[in-house]
Order: sequence, then C-alpha cells, then structure tokens
Amino acid sequence: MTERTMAQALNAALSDALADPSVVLLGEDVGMTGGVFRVTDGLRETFGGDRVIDTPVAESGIIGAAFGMAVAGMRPIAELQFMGFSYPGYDQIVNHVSRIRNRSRHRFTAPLVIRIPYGGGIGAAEHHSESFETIYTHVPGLKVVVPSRPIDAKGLLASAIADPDPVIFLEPIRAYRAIKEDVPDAPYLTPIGVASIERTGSDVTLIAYGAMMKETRQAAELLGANGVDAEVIDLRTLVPLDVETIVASVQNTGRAVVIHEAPRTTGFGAEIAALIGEKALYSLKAPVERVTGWDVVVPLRRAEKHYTPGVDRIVNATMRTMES
Amino acid sequence: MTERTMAQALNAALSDALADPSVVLLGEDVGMTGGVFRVTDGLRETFGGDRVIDTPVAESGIIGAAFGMAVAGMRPIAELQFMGFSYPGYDQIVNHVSRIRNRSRHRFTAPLVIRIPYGGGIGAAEHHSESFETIYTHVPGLKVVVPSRPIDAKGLLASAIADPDPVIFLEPIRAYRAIKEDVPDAPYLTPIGVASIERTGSDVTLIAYGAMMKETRQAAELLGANGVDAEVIDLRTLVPLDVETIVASVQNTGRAVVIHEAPRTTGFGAEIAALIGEKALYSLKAPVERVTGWDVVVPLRRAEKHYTPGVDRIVNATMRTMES
Amino acid sequence: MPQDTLQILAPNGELVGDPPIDLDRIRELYEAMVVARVYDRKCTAMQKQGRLATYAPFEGQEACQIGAVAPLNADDWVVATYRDAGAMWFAGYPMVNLILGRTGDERGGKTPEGINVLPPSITVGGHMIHAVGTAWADKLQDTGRVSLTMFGDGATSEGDFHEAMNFAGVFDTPTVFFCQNNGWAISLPFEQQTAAESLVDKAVGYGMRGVRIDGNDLLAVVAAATTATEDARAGRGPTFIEAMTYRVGPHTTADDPGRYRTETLTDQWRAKDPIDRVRVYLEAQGQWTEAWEAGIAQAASQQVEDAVAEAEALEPFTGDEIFSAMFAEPTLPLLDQREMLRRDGP
Amino acid sequence: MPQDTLQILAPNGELVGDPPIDLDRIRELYEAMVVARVYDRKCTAMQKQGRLATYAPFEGQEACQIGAVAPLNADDWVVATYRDAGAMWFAGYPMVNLILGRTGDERGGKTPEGINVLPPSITVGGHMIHAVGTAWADKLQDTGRVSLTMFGDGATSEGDFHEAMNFAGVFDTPTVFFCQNNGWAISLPFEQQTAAESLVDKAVGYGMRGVRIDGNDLLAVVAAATTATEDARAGRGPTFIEAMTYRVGPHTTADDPGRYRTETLTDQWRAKDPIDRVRVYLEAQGQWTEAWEAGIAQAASQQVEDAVAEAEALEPFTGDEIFSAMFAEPTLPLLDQREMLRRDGP
Ligand SMILES: Cc1ncc(C[n+]2csc(CCOP(=O)(O)OP(=O)(O)O)c2C)c(N)n1
Ligand SMILES: Cc1ncc(C[n+]2csc(CCOP(=O)(O)OP(=O)(O)O)c2C)c(N)n1
Ligand SMILES: [Mg+2]
Ligand SMILES: [Mg+2]
Repeated sequence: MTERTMAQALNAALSDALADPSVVLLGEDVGMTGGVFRVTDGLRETFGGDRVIDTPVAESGIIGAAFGMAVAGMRPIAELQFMGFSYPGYDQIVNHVSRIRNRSRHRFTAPLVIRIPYGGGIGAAEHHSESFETIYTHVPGLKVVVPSRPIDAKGLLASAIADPDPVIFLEPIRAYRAIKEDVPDAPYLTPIGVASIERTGSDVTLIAYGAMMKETRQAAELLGANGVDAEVIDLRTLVPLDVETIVASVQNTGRAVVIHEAPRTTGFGAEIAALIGEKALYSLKAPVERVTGWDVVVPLRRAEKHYTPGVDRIVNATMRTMES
Repeated sequence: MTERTMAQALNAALSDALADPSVVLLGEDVGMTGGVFRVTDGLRETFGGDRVIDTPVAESGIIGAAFGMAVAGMRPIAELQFMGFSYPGYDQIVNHVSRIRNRSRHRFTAPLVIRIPYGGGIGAAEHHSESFETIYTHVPGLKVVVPSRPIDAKGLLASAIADPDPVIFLEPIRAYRAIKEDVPDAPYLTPIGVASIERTGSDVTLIAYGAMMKETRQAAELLGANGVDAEVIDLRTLVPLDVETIVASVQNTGRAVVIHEAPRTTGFGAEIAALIGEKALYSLKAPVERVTGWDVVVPLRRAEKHYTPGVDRIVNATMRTMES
Repeated sequence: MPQDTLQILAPNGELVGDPPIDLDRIRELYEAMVVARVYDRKCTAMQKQGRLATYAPFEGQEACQIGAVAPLNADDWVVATYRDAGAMWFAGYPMVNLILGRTGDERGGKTPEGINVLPPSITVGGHMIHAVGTAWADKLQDTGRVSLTMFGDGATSEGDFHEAMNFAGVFDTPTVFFCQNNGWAISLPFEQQTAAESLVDKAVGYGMRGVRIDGNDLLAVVAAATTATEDARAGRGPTFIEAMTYRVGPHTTADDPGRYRTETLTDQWRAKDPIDRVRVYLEAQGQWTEAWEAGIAQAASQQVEDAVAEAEALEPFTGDEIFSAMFAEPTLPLLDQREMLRRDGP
Repeated sequence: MPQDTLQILAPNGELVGDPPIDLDRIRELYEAMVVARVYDRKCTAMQKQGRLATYAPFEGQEACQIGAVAPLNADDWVVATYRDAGAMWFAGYPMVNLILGRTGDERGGKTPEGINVLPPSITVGGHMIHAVGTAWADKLQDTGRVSLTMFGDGATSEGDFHEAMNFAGVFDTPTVFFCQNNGWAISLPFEQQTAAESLVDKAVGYGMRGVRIDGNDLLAVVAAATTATEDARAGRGPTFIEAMTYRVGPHTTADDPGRYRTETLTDQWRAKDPIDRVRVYLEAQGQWTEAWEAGIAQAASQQVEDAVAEAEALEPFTGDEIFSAMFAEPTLPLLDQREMLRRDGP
C-alpha cells in the first residue's frame, strides 16, 4: 500500500501495463513532459520513446493510428489532453473504433483505451472544462469508465487495458490530486460494469460518478446530519451500466437524485432517470431529481461556480424529494 | 398549393431562401448533381455555382468555412451527405458553431443551417443509416429541428434559415419521398420550438419525430381500432423542446410511449422520459415506455428490420402501458 | 498524362520502359485483371436485378486494383475502400465475402484468419491512418509486414489524409499510400478538388517519397508498387503513389454521371483501357489466346454467381445476432435489449 | 536560418535587403513591439500573483505579432490564437478585452463594433478555416477585405489545417496564412512534428504561393505580409507564410520547458531578438533614444495595470448571465434552468 493521488494511481496502472511489450502509450506531450497532468510522468524514461510516444497535435491521427495498432494486435493507450480537444477524433471513435468488431464479426478488434481528462472546477480556459460523456455513452460498441478515487482509478484502468474492447476512460480533472488514499502496490483489476455503493442509506439514493462524487459525498454527510439517510452510489462505469444496483437501491429508498456536471439535456442523468422510471416507477415516492450542469457553455473562471453543481444544489434537490 | 414530397418541399424552401443574396448553399455534390437525394436539384442552374457550391470532400472544412461566412454576415446552408459522415465536422460544430455567440457575448454570431440526412430504413450501406441526434441535442447553443412531413419541412427550413442562431436540420431519409402532400407555394415560417399534436387522444401519448412518425401514426390507427385512444405528438423540434405540450398531454392521458430509431442509451427518449418523470410523475399510470433502436450498429440491409422500431413494437409497448 | 508520369506500357500495347516482371507474371496479373472486370460487371448487372445493394464499379481501374497488390505478401495489410473490391479479392479476401457485403450482410466483413485485408472503408478518408497504425505496430514488433492503403483523389481532401501522411512520415512507418486519381469525387472533378497541379505535389510537404504513374499501365503500377513495398519492408519508410486513372463507369449504381460529365472524356479514357493494352502486348508476345481469356471469364462469372447464390442461401441474421458482435461478450444492458426485441418483436 | 528564408534586417541590426517601409513606419512598429513585450511580461508577472489565469507568452515572436498585422486595414479579419495577444491588440482588439479573457471572463470576447478580430482560438487548428470562410464571404460580397489567420507550427499537424489550406486554394479566397514556426508544439520540437524539411514545402501541395521568412526580422515579416495582403486584396488568392521564430518563454505559465529542452538553443535565439535588432538599426539611424523607449514602456505597463484593475472591478457574471448569450433570445428550457439555479443556488 502506498498513499497515492488519482494521478499517481493512474501512473502506477500505466507502468504495470507497460510491462507487456504490446502495450504502448501515445498522445500529445505524454513523453517528455509526462502529460499535461503529469499522469505519465517518468514512463518515457523507463520504457523509452518507442513505447511512450509523443505525437504531433492531431487527435484524429492519434486515435486512428492507435486503432490500427490495436487491430494489428497491440494494446495502445491513447491520451487526449482535454475532452474539449477530443472532438476532432470523434469520427475515428464512432466510425471505426466502436465498430470494427461488429463490421468484421469478431475477426478484427480494437482493444484500445482512450484516456480523456474531463470536467471543470479548476477555472480553466474555454474547452478545458467539458463533460460530454453522453457523446460517448450513446455510441454502441464503446465502454465508458469514470473513476472517482485513486483506488478505483488504478484497478479500473488496469481492467480497461485488459479489456478486449475499446474503452473510453474518463479522468475527472479536479480529482487528479484532490485526495490521496492507500492504493495497493501490486496490480489488481477493478471490474468494469459494477457500481459501488459508497454509503448505504434508506431515505434516498444519490447517484453520481467522477468528480461529482466529492460534492455528492459531502451532501450525503450534510443530509445525514439533518436526519436524511442517503445511500450513495458511485457508478464508476457508465457503459455497461450497473442497472441492477441502481434499481435495487431506489426500490429500497423510493427516492433518487442523479448528479453530473454535464449539460442537462440528454445528459447521462436522463438515462438514469428514464431507467428508474421504467424499472422502479411504483417504488418512487417523488420525482427523480436531476442535478446537472446547464445547457450552456461552461463559464470561464469568474462565473464557473454558477455552472458546476455544488453541495447546496444537491442538498436542496434531495430535500425536495423528501417533501413528497 | 402544390403536391410535394419532403424533398421537393425542402427544395422549395431553399429556392425561396436563395433569393436573398447573403444565402449560399454548400456541400459535397449539391450543385452539379443536386445532392445525393436531389434535394438541391436545379438550384445551381438557377442561382449559379458561386451560390450553390460544390465543395471538396471535407466535412470539417465545409462547416468551418460556412461558420466563417456566417460570422462575416452571410447565411450559409451547409449540407452533409449522411449523418454518418457528419462526425469529421463535429469539432467545428461543438467548439465553434455553437459557441461563438457566447464566446463573443453576441458580437459575432453563426446564423448557419447544417442540413443532415439521417436515419435508416432504406437498407443502405454502413454509416448511411445513423440516428445520432443526441450528439447534437446535448450541445448547448445548437437548435435541433426534425421535420416529419413535407409541409413542416418547408416551413421549418425557412425558419431555420431565418434563425439568428445555428440550427442542425435533420432530414429523415426515408421520409424524403415517402408521402406527398399539399404544400403552399408562397414562403411561410413554421415556428421552431413548437410540437404538433397530430392526433388527440385520451388513453396514452405517443411521442415521436422524424421518420418514426410514420410507424407512430400507423400504430395509433391500429390502437384506435383496438379501442386505445392514442394522442400523437410530432416533436418537430428537439431543441428547444416544447416541454409544455408534452407534459400537458401526459398529464391528461397518464401514459406515454416515446419512439425513436436512435440507440437507446442516452437517446432523446431518455430526455423525454426523464422530463415526464420530473413534471408529470403523479399523473403516470404506467412507466413511460421507450421504443428505440438498440445499442448496436445499425444492421445492414438483410437484418436492419430487427433494429428499426416497427409498428408492432410500438403497439406492444403501448398495450403494456395500458395494462397498468 | 502530365509530365513525370511513369509509363512502361503505352496505351497501344508497346513497351516504352523496362517491365518490372516477367511474362509469366504478366499473364497472371492479366488473368487477375480479367477476373476483376468480370466480377465488376457482373455485380453491376446483379445490382440492376435487385440482388445486390448499391455497387461502386471500378471499371477502368483494374491495373491499379491488381498492380498495387501484386508485390504484397499474403499477410501484409490491405486497407482499402468500397471501390477496391478487385484489390481486396486479389489480396485474398474471398469473393463471397465481397458479395455478402454487397447483399447487406455483416458476415462479409469476416476476413479469413491469416489474411489481413480489412473490410472496405465506406467513409472517405478515415481509413488511411489505420494503415499507418498497422504498419507502426509491425515496425514496433518487427514483423516485416507492410501496410498498403488505397484511396481516391477525393479522399485527399479530408483532414484525415493529412494526419495519416504526416504520421507515416514522422514515425516512418512501412505504409504504401496508393491513390487512384480517377478524376472524380462523385461529381466533383479533380480540378475542383485542389488548386495543386497534381496530388503527388503533396508528398514533399510530408517529407515523403512521391511518384506519379500511369494508373492504366499495369507495368507502371507494378513497378511503383514494388519499389514502394520493398522500401517499406526494408525500413525505408512510406511512399505516396498517385496513379492517374479514370472511373469510366458511374460513381455507384445509384449515380447518373450524365448530370456532371460528358462522354467525350470518358471515351478518351476507354481508349486507354488497362486490360486492352496488356492483351495487345501479350498477344504480340504469343502469350494470349481468345480461348484462354474466355475460360477465365467464364470461371470468374461462375464464381460471382456462386458467391451470390451462397450469400442468398445464407439465413439472414436473427434478431439475436445483431447483439452478438458489439463486444467480446454481450453486456448486461445488451442482453436486456435482446430480451425486449424477443418480447416485442421488431 | 535554412536557405530561401527571406531576411532584410540581420540579427546584428544591419540591412541585408530593401526595407519595405520607411523609417517613420519602422518607428511605429518598433513602438508596438515594445508595447507588446511589456504587455506580455506584465501578464506573466500578474499570472504569478494569481491575478490572471494561465497565460501563453509570445516573447521572441514580437516581429511576427506586429509585422503580420501591419499591412491590414482596420476592418480586415484577424483569426488568431491564444498566443497572439500582441497581434490582436495591434489589430484593434482592446487590451482590456485581452485581459478580461485572461481573468476568465467571457466579456473579453466582445470585440468592439467595426473591429473584425475574433476572440482567440484556444483549440489548435480549428480556426484557420474560419479565415477561409470570412474571406470567402468577403470575396462573394466584394468587400475588398482580407482575412489573416495566425497559427503555430503545431497547428499544421491538424487535419483542419489541411482542409483550410485546400479550401483557400480551391476557392481562391483572400486569406493570408501566417504560421509562426516557433520550434515547439508544447514539448514537441519541430523535427518531430513533420518529416518535411520545412512547412513552406506544404504550399505547393495546395497550389498556393508559399514563402519562408526570418520571423524575428520585422522587416521581412512586413515585406512578406504586405505582399500576401496585397495579393489577397487584389484577388490573387491566398499565401502561406512560414515565419521562422522561437518561443523563448514557456508554452504557458503552467509549463516547465526544463522538462523538454535545454537553455542552449533558447539562448541562441535570444541573441536573435526581434526587438533588439530594430533598436540597433533605429539607433544607428538616429531614431531611437532610451527616454523614448522608457516612455512607451511606462505607458504600456500602466495600460496593462489599468486593464487588470478594470477587469477586476467589473462585477463577475451573475448566475442569470450565464444563460444570456447562448442564443439571440434564451429558449424556454434555458429560462427554466435559470429558474432552477435561482431556486436551488449553484
Ligand atoms: C466522410 C465521408 N464523406 C462523404 C462520403 C460520401 N462519398 C462517398 S464516395 C465519395 C467520393 C470519394 O471520391 P474518391 O475519394 O475520389 O473515390 P472514388 O469514389 O472516386 O473512388 C463521397 C463524397 C463518405 N463516404 N464519407
Ligand atoms: C485541438 C487541440 N488539441 C490540443 C490542444 C492542446 N494544446 C494547446 S497549445 C498546443 C501546441 C500548439 O503548438 P503550436 O501550434 O506550435 O502553437 P504554439 O503554442 O507554439 O504557439 C497544444 C497541443 C489544443 N489546444 N487543441
Ligand atoms: Mg475519385
Ligand atoms: Mg509552436
């Protein structure tokens, strides 16, 4: 066990993975500088510039080349610098990465991980605060994973790399260094597709993932202090979703609040709310509340706070569900 | 009045719009051939190659150039050949088209229409049957319009072109020539953001848009014959959504089925279901049913029928809501 | 032909350079071109009968289709397009797979083990970088394989072409970029696709070798492709080949070229037919008989018929099967959806 | 400098070619370079104090920043990047707007009426095509305006660069492509971005005029930019300019260049400073005094301080305001969300 930030935990998973010679890491500035967020720090020194590859500024090229490598039997890990810079690679992801297995009926596959730092809360420049996970969850053939804490980050990334199919691995920027926790030193796999009940509770289910887990945990504490016993679910994987855990919890509590910083319309919260409506309608004591980012461009530093859901917003929404 | 297919109605709207010299039309094969679907037939002959512009095969370039033209005060209409070919232009749409007004606080704007044929049902090759409207509805700053019939197509396209903001105009491929109806010859505007109640009913609300309106209308007839009185809403606009019309209807009927051919997870049906859950929970007599495409690549011709929701699937889902 | 265009066999069947291969090999490649043309015409005909979906004929481009692939090893990568059925077939992709694809059946995409021909790219431009990735993997793993990517003039307008060329240059991958400049991107003539004189002018901007060839000259194609393939295999990096050819047929069976071009130019190109000139040459060398060609054509025609029959005889996918190749194992949500389809029907 | 690189004023301040402008104009542009440098250093300093968000300094690139813009008219388009604050300012974008942007306030993006400088592009590569679109509109509407787009060496790796260059060539738009090849795309040196010798080698592949210049030579920059601008305005189409320069500072205030480069090369470039050489030249011509420069610097410093103070004094956006510029009029769903924010708080 070593105390690690999420960035360090991810670094450890990458380092473990690179022991396999078919794994390579590629992206802008991942080598010499160790990446914008230093997640790949030291890896080039250890594994060499042929394995930890600094590429030109070309997201479509990075993903397309990684795809070709994966098809040829390697296990590439592509890093994009920010989600706001992932869109030039979107065509490659949708039209090729997600489809080659189906297109070739299992003959060719793309066991590739695309790591994308996402989310706001650090007062960054435009395009540096995006949460557009929906544009990936909507694409058949992709798995979408979002760790919220160091220990999961390491195990989930290891699973993503080992996965026979392409995984979009979303890394919440403001969680990179937010907390440290004990992370095992030996490699381990945290399964994809399994949510984690972080706190059990009987009054209401709070469902979140990634960076918003922080505010969600805080809200749960605050609610607890006010006599509301919240169950907290960290989804960890968006696709394939652990529907069972969500539904079982809501059937028990009768109330749900789903939290994300992505824009509201067709955000992932819509999917969760729809599913709950489908599978647990008769348990619901109150409408499912969605606490989300707004349908606006994430404001810049001076006004960003109006965008990202804060503890208050979660608490207020939860209290509203308690009134019914 | 002239009987027109949707393709002809769109052609008429484009022809009307081109009377304004600031309007130009650009895209692959829109000029000499009149477009893959012949929607722009004859326009180059009438307005010349400078106004109806055949471009190189470069979707990002088409949208980016159209964006620049719009910023400089023109009213470009960009055509992409199929939604499956729209992804290379996604970055331009998300990072520039949708944002320039906010980025410049109204100083620069992008009054631009991006026409995208979408949807399946014609047994086309891979990438030619996509319904990924979610990747546009999720983007703040875009309007998303989907006509289902000739008369709306003409009026909505005219409104889209007149709109001061960017509009993603989705044209259901299999509705291009499916029906003819009387369409006024003079220009007119059908307002964006207003759904149409196509059939009133008291038992259940069927909500759909675009190509799926055909099966939805048929299902409603069939249900009617079986004593189930369905209200049918054609959304016509996905963003901004006419929430009021939906909610009022469901409050009245107590049941809802939402139908689209897009993949299920974070499809637009999730948003509708979530909204109904939020605003009409206590009216609901049964879970909102989502009748959607599956989370798979749209199958090719020989198996496509398993993908696109058919009348049976809509009827069965509706009957299930009636049982509660 | 513009200047600096490699030509070895002139349209009249006379040698104007040194053949890169011997007569036996020329006969083999000639045979392949004939099969390709028969296949191509047969598909067009079957499409008209409604037995195939839209088809993109490559008539006029047979020298490229066969010559580009000729120098490859059996396990080299081929990453090509909807118009490259001839090349894919010659590289080992079975005809029945090609036909299955054209009937609208995903099983066409299942390349046999050991053959590294990817299913055809339907989108324009996105696939070239894949041949950089496969080549890069081969370079890193020292397999000695080469990746050939084939694409049209139109594809060079896409940003992905640029990124592919740039990556190949920077990472010095064993990739052969084979561009069939057939004069058209659907209705857009070459002159309106770029202000450059020639696509080969782009190579220098990527620090890449570039060569322009008569794409209707089998021997020029083989010569250029062989050099490029050998260079790639020997670790000398990528090459860009611009083959000047012409699509004499429609863009696809759904296209009406009368809307955008006259027959005059097309007829000029028909006169430069890639098969005719090899026939004239072979005949002059006493290497061709009508009976031999008729036999090949007959067998090819039968092969296509058989493939279509085989494809049609195959039961279409069940509903269950559409869920079965999205992931190595269907996920729980997919199984749930499969259940819904079973329950409510399509 | 590689061969074929236009230079007029050598690093030692001596003329090696014909100045394209007279001494008065050189003094004006010198003054602008000084203001730009003061602004740049001041921003870096203020960022360290936490008063500005991440800042991307352009020190070493002042000749490009000022010279590229010098030939423009007041209403020409400027479509540039996060590193082009000097150019944007000189083109009429107020300093307070630049600063507002750097404090993280959208109001910085509100260019004054009449000035056609777009807010800086933060994404790399996507903006160049916008300058093709604006230029195309101007061509269609015969306004006589020109569009200048500025970008780095790194941006030429993006597919969008290719599409922009290609469209400009094909549609012959009045666009000036001004590439500051400053040697780095963050940590990636130029040699690893492309296998080409030089970026200007790309121009021929687009049928475009291309010229490589000493980007630290104000007079070479002005000469090349003037020719390109005049050509564009006269309907002679686009030009690609590769200006060889160097980013002597970090990529941004968040970057540590020590991770990827040594100071040796940087020091060599410092010796070729774009401001120093003009000073030496002007001084030799009796056109420069220390007092004059101090005055300019002092005023510039004050201007930056004032702009930061003004920006800080501005009330930050209310919650309501984040909804107010998504559309001409907020949509009903947005008004609904505004209500939710009012109700539940942030
Ligand atoms: C990304 C994308 N955009 C548009 C299309 C539609 N389309 C199909 S073929 C074609 C023209 C391609 O021309 P070229 O590359 O020269 O190949 P050719 O058809 O001549 O063989 C176009 C525009 C597509 N398939 N993919
Ligand atoms: C699409 C996109 N990808 C990646 C980035 C991250 N990024 C910011 S600046 C930069 C390097 C750009 O280099 P260059 O174009 O040479 O400009 P310079 O910074 O040297 O002025 C990168 C990769 C981005 N902003 N946008
Ligand atoms: Mg072509
Ligand atoms: Mg640079």
